[in-house]
Parts: sequence; C-alpha cells; structure tokens
Amino acid sequence: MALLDVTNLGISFGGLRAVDAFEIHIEHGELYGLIGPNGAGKTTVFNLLTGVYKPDTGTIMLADKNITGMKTTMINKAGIARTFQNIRLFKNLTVLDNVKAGLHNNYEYSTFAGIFRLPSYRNTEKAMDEKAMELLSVFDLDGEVNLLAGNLPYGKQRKLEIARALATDPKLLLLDEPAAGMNPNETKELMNTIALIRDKFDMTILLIEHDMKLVSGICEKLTVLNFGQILSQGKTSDVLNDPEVIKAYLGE
Amino acid sequence: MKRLKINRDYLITYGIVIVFYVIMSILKGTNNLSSLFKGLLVPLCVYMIMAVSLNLTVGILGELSLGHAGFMCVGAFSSAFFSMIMKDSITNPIVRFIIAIIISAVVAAIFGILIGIPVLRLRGDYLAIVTLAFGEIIKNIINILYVGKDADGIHVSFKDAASLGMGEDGKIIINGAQGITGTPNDSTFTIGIILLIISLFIVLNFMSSRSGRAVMAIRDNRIAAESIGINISKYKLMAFAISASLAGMAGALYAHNLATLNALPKNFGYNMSIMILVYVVLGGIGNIRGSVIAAAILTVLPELLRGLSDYRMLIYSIVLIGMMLFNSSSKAEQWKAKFSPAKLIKKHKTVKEAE
Amino acid sequence: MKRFTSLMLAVVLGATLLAGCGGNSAGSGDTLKIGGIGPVTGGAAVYGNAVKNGAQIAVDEINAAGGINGVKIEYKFEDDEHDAEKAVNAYNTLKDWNMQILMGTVTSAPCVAVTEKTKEDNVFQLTPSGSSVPCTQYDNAFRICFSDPNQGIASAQYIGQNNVASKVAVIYDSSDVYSSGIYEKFAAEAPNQGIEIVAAEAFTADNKTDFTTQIQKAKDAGAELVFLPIYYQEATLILSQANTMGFAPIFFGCDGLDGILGVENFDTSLAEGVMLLTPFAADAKDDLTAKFVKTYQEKYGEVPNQFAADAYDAIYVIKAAAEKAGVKADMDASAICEAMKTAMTQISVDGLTGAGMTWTSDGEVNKAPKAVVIKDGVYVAL
Amino acid sequence: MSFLNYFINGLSLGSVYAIIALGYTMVYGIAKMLNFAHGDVIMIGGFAVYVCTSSLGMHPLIAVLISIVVCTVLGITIEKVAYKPLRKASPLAVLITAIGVSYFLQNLALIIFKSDTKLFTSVISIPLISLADGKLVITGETIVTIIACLIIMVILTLFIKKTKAGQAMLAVSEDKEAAELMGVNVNRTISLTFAIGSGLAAIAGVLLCSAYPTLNPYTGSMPGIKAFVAAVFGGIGSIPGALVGGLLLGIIENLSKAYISSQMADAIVFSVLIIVLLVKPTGLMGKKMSEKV
Repeated sequence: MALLDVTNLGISFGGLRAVDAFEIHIEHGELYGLIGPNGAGKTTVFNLLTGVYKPDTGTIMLADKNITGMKTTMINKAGIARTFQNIRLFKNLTVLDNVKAGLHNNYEYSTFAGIFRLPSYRNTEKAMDEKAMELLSVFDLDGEVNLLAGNLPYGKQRKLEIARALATDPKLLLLDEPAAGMNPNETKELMNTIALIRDKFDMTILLIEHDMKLVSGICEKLTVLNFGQILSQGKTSDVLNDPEVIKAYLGE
Repeated sequence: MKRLKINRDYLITYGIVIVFYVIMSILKGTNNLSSLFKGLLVPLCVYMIMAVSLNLTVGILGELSLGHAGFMCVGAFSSAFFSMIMKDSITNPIVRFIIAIIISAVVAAIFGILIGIPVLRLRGDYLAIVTLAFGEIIKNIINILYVGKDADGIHVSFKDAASLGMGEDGKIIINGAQGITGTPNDSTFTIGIILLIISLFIVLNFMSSRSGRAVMAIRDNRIAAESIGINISKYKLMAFAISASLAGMAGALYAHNLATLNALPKNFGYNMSIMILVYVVLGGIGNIRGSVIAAAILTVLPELLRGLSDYRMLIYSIVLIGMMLFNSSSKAEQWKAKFSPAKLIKKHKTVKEAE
Repeated sequence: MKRFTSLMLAVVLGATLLAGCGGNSAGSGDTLKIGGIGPVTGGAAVYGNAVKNGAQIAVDEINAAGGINGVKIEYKFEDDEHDAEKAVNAYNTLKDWNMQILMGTVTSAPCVAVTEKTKEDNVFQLTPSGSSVPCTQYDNAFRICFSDPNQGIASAQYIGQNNVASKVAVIYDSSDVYSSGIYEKFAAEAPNQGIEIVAAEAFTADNKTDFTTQIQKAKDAGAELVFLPIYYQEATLILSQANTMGFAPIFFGCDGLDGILGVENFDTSLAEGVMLLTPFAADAKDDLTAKFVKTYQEKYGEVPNQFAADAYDAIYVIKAAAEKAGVKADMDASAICEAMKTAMTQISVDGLTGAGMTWTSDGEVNKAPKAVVIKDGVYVAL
Repeated sequence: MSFLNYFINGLSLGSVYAIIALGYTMVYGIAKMLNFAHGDVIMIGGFAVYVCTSSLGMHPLIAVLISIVVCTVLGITIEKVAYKPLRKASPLAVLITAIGVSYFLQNLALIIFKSDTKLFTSVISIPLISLADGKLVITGETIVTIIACLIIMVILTLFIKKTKAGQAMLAVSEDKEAAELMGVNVNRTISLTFAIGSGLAAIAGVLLCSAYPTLNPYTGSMPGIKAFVAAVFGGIGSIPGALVGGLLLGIIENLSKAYISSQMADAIVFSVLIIVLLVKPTGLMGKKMSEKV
C-alpha cells in the first residue's frame, strides 16, 4: 500500500479546469518529482493535497486515511507538511522560534502553564529547544538561531522553511520549487540536503521543480503535468525520454 | 543565551514600573506630589493596562481593533454593579474589590469570546470596523440598561426605570444614561500598579510561551501557520479574549476611581479606543514597554498643557501629528543614529583613543 | 531604534514628572481664589464656555466694585471635556493652584465625580448647572439651577394644572444624564396630572442629526404637545424639521431650551409659541438682565444663554455667602467651606435666574420656575 | 403613508451619508488609508459656506464654489504635510496621524468659530413637494442631495474610466509599485485623489448642513463615522458601493427608529453592518479578495 494514494483529483476555477484526473501513488521513502511548464497546475496540486483548496472530484488517501476535503491544519496533523514557492516564514520571529512553531503540535503544555511558568513549561520548552537545535544543525543554521527569520539570506530562508516543515514530524514532505532563485552552487548544496533529509529522517518527499538537473539528479519517479493533466508518469529516466515530455518542454 | 536576553528585557520593563511606583510613593509620602499628579496615578495605571492589553491584539495578534474601550466598558459596569450590590454584604474593601476585578476580567473575557468568534473571521480594515461597531453597540445598550434591586431580587429593563416594576424598597443600580452613581472608591495606586504588573506578566509570558508563539506565527503568516498545523481560530480567539479580559480589569480600576460611571462617547466610545490605539502605535506596535511609556506620556501631556487654556487641545493634536511624523521620518532616523547614547559613547571612546 | 524611542519617551516622562512636582503652599493671602470647571473643548464645549464667560463678567464686576469683603477675586477656569476623569484632573489642578472655593462643574456626570473629591477635601462647591440629584448629595455642595426631578415634575404639573394639553409626546436624549433624568420624572408624574404620554422617542449623542422619524411618530400618535427636555441645539433642528413636515403642536421645554433665540441665524418664527420653564430669559427687560446681556455681547459677541446666567449668579451667590460668613482671603478652603455652608442657608439673593433665591441645607435652591412663551421672537412670561 | 415618509427621510439622510462615503471610498481605494479627518473637512466646508453667506453676504452658489476651493486646498495641504511623509510608514501610523489631523481641525474650528451652534441657512431654494394633503413631504434638500449624489457618482465613474488621470488612479489602487514602474506619478495621483475627495467633502458639507441646518466644530465627526460605516457596508473602495451603502444605512437607521426602538437605533444599524460583513466579508459590492498561495 502506498503512503500517498491520489485518484481522479480535479478542481475548476470559474470555467477553467485547473487540474483534472490527477493520480499519484507515492511509496514510503520515495523521492518523487512533479514537473511541468509554468501554469501547468503543479502548485494547485500542492494546494489540493494540503487542503488550501477543496477538490471538486477525487480522493486523497494518506497512509490509508482519507484526508480529502480536510482543513489545512488537520491535514498537517495527519502528516503532510510543505514549503511554499514564495517563501512564507514568520519573518518577525527568530530562526529558532520558526522551528519551534513547527514543533507546536508535538510538544504540548497548557497556556496557563505557559503564563505562570509551571514546571511543564520549563521542561517542554527545554525539550523543544533541543529538538529545534538538532533540526537547525542539519541545515547548518545553528549559528543563526537568534536572528530574525526575515533577516536571513535567501538561500537560508529556503532551508529554514524546510526545517520548519520537518519540525511538524510529517509522513510526507512537499517542497514547492526549493531551488527557485538559487545559483548553481546553492542548488547543488540543496540537492545534497534533500537527499540527506530523506535518508536521515526516513522521509517521503514530493517536490515541484523547474530545474531539470536537480530533478533528474535526485528524483526516483516523476509526474509531468501539462495544462492540468498528466502528460507522463513513471521512473525518472523513462519520463525524461518520453517524446511527449520532450515536445512539451522544448516546444517542438 | 536567547532566553537570558529576553528575561533581561522583561526585567527592564518590570523595573521601570517598579521604579516609577517607588518614586511616586516616596513623593506622595513626603507630600511632594501635586494634587494633579496624585489624582492622575490611578488613571495612569488604567491607560497603561489598556495600552498593554490592546498591544496584545494589535501588536501580537496583528489585528486592528477599534472597539477596545467596549471591553473596558463591560468590565467597568460589571465590576461596579457587583460592588454596588455587595457594598453592604462585603465590608472589607480589598476583598470586595478583588472579587470585582475578577468579575470584570471574566465578564470581559466572555464578551471577548462572543465578539471574537464572528469578528476574527474577518480581515484587516473590515475587522477594524466591526470591532468599532461592537464597541458602539455595547455603549448604546448600556445607555438604555436599567437594573434595580429590591426584596424580590434583581430587575432588568431596556426601556426606562419605571418599567423595572420594583417594590417600595427598590434601589436602582444602573440607571440608563445616568449610569451607576456612588461606586465605592476602592482603586488605589498600589492596586493599579499590581494590576499593571499582572497584565505585563500575563502578556510578556504569553508572548514567550507556546501559545504566544502560535499567535505570532499566525500574525506573520496565516497560511504558513495553517500549514504547520496551528489552529488559527483557537489561538486568535485566545489572544483576543486575554486582551479583552485585561481591558476589563482596567475598566474595574477606572470604575472604582470615580464616583460616577456613565457610558459616554468620551470615555467608552470609539474615541477612547482610538486614543488607546494611539498609545500602542506611538509606543511601537508589539513593543510592550513602549506602550506603557507612551500611555503614561500621552495621559500626562494634556494635563501639563492646561496652562495653554484654549489652545490646549490644538497644541496636543499638533504634538501628536509631530510625533508620528518624527517617528517615521528618515531625518529622524539619521538624527537618532547620530545622537544615540551608544553611538555617543563609542564616539567618545574613539576620540580618546585617537588622542 | 525602538530602544532609543523608549529612552526618549522615558526622558520626557521624567521631565514632565519633575515639572509636575510641587509642594502645597498656603493661600497667598491677598486674593480669594475661585476655581471653575467645565467643558470648553469637546461636544459640550458650548455650556462650559458660557459658564466660563458668565462667571468672568461677574468676577470683573465684583473686583471693579472692590471685591468680596474688600478682597479681590482671582478666578481660574479648567477644562474637563465633559468627562468625569478629566473633571477630577481639573479639580486637582485647581487644588494645586490653592483654590479656595469651587464654582462648578457645569455638567452633571463630571459634577458627581468632583463632588466626591470636594467632600473629601471639604471644599465649598457651588454648581451653576449640575442638575442631577447626586450633584449636591453632600452638605458642602449647592446649586443654582433646578434639579432634574424638580424640572420634570414641575413641567408635568404646569402642563396638567393649566390644561395645556393632555396628549403629550416626548423627544429626549437617552444618552444624556440631564435629559433622561427629566424625562424619567416627567413620565412618572404625568399620570397624576391626567397627561397621557402618547409617544416617548429617544435619540442619542451619536445620532442627533435627523429627527424626522421621532417627529413623525409624535405626529402620528396625535400629540398635542411635544415635551423637549433637551438642549436648544437639538431643539432648533427639531423645530425646523417639524415645520418642514407641517407638524405644529405646542412645544414645551425646560431650561435647556433657553438660548434657542440666541442661535445665530435661527429663524425665530419657528420657535413661535414654544413654551419653556426657565429661570432666565435673555430678552427680559429688567435692568440686571439687560446689563448682563449687553456686557456679554460686547465681550464675547454672543447672546448669553442660561448657563452663562447661572454662572453669573453663582459668583454673586458666592459673594453673598462669603460676606455673610465673613470669609477672609487667608482662610484655607476647609475653613471657608465650614463657614459658607451655614451662610448659604441664611442668604437670599436676587439674581438673573430668580429673585429672592434661598437655599436649603441639602443644596437645593428655592426659586420659582418661570413659564415663558416665545411670542414675536421674544420671551413673554406666562 | 407613514412608512413612505420614514423611507423618504431615510433616503435623504442616506444620500448625505453616500456623498461623504464617496470621499472616504475614493481615498481608501487609492491611498489605502482610512482618512479619519474626512468628517472634519466636511465641517470646514460647512463653515466656509457659512462665513461666505452669513458674514460676507455672498450668493450661495459662489459660496459653495469658494467652499470647494477651500476644502480642496485644505485636502492637498493636509496630504502634503501630514500624510505624504508617511507614505512608506505602516498604515497604522497614517491612521493615527489622520486622527491627529481630525483633532487639529476640530480644535482649530473651536478657536476660530467658537463652540456655540450656528444655524445654517440652506443654500437650496427649491420648494418642498407636498403630496396627499401634506401627509407626504419631500423637501428640496432631499431632491437636490439625491440628484447630486447620483451626478457625482456618474461623473466619478466616467472620470476614472475615461481620463488618463482616472486610469492612473485605478492603476495606483491596484498596485502602487507596478503603477510606478509603468510611469504613473504615484505621488501626484494620490494628491489628486485627496483634492477630489476633499472637494467632495465640501459638497457633502453644504448638503449636510442644508438638510440638517446646524453647524458647530463637531458637526462632521459623527456623520463622518457613519459614512465610513456606510462605505465599508457597501464595500470600501467601490464607488457604487458607497452609494448603496450610504442609502441603505440611512434607510435602516430611520426605519429602525420608527419601527423597533429609537433608543437602540445605533445598535441596530451597527448590528446590520456586522451581519452583512459576516455574510459578505468585503461588503455588499466589494471585490472579493483572496490571497494567492
């Protein structure tokens, strides 16, 4: 049984069918890529998977649990975390607090205990600090914990966003164009990091990417979207050699 | 390391309040404080608490509320009503006042939740105008609320005093626009400062707790906060209710400082809400200590301008505009940088070293 | 940057506090310090300014004539913005100025708050126009105007006993202490006088532009008389809107209506036939009134209203009581208060707002309310 | 018949609200700020006419023109002195400054014109229409206000649709930065908006004072707030929304005074506003906003 099972997913905006009959099956531990030209509906798929939009048709099953139509918050609790194409950090919080916000549902104590500084507050906060530092060190951000997130350089903001998503302890991680705006060196470094995440956290990852190099370098499977429909799907090497895909990409 | 820094920052805030209290108490004790300032001590606490509590909504939660005086109004009337009823039963003023304060906080929090549920679904200026509307509704309803007490218990009417239908021994407690008269004068500077410290304690500790982090995450980016599983409505409502209950406490302090309590546009209308907002903005949105200081200055300023008689409020408005312009002008930034204490010290040092 | 702002604010605060400090020195000894409190800014500014100016005229007259017991009056007026808290601040400011006698406050709600303080400090207080009952609840406080219940009951009695009308509509300000106070007592007394209240319509401080609905309801209810226990600013609007709507009942008001003929540009024909119970009429032909109105107009360019007259009387009443009590400039406020409060019940003053005014120890004034009707643009006694 | 009377009176009040709301909505739409001083500009407009007609004895029409000029200049000045330096500051800072300006205008008027209420002589000389034996009365002011309101709305709409300056306004209201890149002079456009908004305020002041003929330094503040509510009610930023919001507000206010409770009229009006916003979070005719993820 696949970790993520999506069948016949679709949504329309106005008269436009933005995503139609979308299917995807991701096994535990896979690194999966979602590619396609601009406006193909990739981000819309992410928004459907994370409950930002409610699908018109289709079902989304995460680890045998039907999460179709659930709210974003509940879907995250069910096990999907994501990053955004246009970075969405908590800019006025510190780097550390961004990650600790991600840990929100995994470490609990009451608001009352928080205000009155009861032992549960101290203990939990300490554990959260440790966990957050552990995550940040993976991304080489442990030197900047007290910086405001908005003051980080661009590349590090992308990493912090991934760290924050991982902090929610997801089963599936969705990365929306993680390499956007990065130079080749940074991209390369990012590739390594993504691979590292998969191995270290035993994570399943679905990523959207334009950078074909990145995709072909690390993804095991690909789905290509065009005009909201699946153009091709399967093993990376097969998909990249699919004439339809080449045509769509190179416009021949 | 970070926690240490935050704690030190908090300690400075508490320190300022305590030093203020000590200085004022000494001046008062040695009879060196003018009557005006003596009279201003409790109102100062009221507005400082209001500013701190509104900063929780505006600065921490990031929603513009123009109806904050409504919660103060609710707290003032509920606590004054309690004190009036219990005037004869509970003779210890401190015990009675403490219960009254708790009642005001609870009632205001309930109103905060009831109003917050619909209001917090809206965004930006629409949210602002709806809070303004709620504030005005509260004021309007209190103006036509008649409550009396006689041997049969409590009577309530929304028409006039006559329709309360009370017995011979009946006493009207809330008399419509005439409000509540004769509230015991229980507010003292010491209680005011204690309430201020409690408010600071609650807000500052809330900010650095898990729930406060969630609230600030929502403020910074609602969509991202949802994506990491934070329950938006719950935390928004929580911050709003805490903010309302603190305003209610300020209301109790206000009500027990004056012998009359009326819901006038001046004290509980949108004008007051805006006044409090001015404190928050001037002190720095999200900067709790700034709120306290700005509230103090802007409460004292019009009183100090009394010498200008007719021109008093005109000058006040000019000062207000001037402060806002100064605060955000680039020249001011340069000026501040040039004359900032840290920089001056540094400059001094370099000069010395050069010598 | 934030820290710097805070620091700057702190410095300013420190400076202001220092400026505010000061000891309580005793009275200077060569003048009698009378303080006044009322709204001179904000929505109720018109009443405060009238009181401020009216009292100033009396003070100038008295000083020109040699003062009280040979002592000149020093007079200072503080703004309360029609707010209880600001009124207490104003009172404290005056206290710092070593005020010996308080003439104020102008409006009821702030007055009650200040009364609490004057009681505490034992300062003699005479309010020109604070009309709600608790304004004079303590023995140190007296008033020049009628109390609200007094006016409400007197109005109902006048209407009933003179058979002016039996079907009455009331338009009142439900957010105002004065107006709702009179209405309440009027409504309670009306049945005893055979008056049927056919419509009781309210407006609020936030909603006093359009009165057509209230007037229409009074009209539809067949009211013969519309009772207006409100101030003249709103009354002018009601009169002109009623005129447009072709509704011409008898309008009957209390002292708040006085001043209506003085509104700049007001078409006095609209007020033709309006009856009011008022102690003062700016058009009265007696010398005292004529002189006061003339001086006021010369000095302030306006026709004085009843508030100005109340304040003018208040200063003269203070003079009479102080003379009776033998108040001297070097007495402190508390001693003056003790002497004045007995003297108040022993004096009789002829003023603008009544002849032979006397006071009872509960602070109420005894004077006859005069019913006047507006005929040909002037007040005519009934 | 009573109902019709209540309704027409509501319409009359509502059309005054609508004109004020138009000014609010214009400024909000383009400068994205709540100009709390708008109501006080109205008051100044009223006083300008008052001084011209009563003290200087001018013809009412000339007085109105002068008033428009006075308010336009005032609007531009306020914008230059108080708002322009804050173009990059937080919207809240601008809001507070606007409140400061509002206090300033009120207290300035208080010092110049004194606190007592002045009676405004209507500048409108159209006789009232009396129907059904005087049971139904429509005043000249009502007619003029409603017509003026409609004309202004049409002119504004045409101005925005057909002129270059209007298109620039539209561009600035959509996206300030993008408009700047496209060569629109943002500062000038915002100044122009203030000029127009303040000119409208002068007209609103004249009509308000003609229909409800009293004038004092605080005349503008409550109608200003009500009109702001009306603008939000109709969907702030939308010109037809201001009209619809204003008219509805006036009608609801009068009908609730007539049929529910005159004491609770304010509470009822505000409750209706809240309900409308809960059902349609951006007002009756407001654009639906959704954040792109």
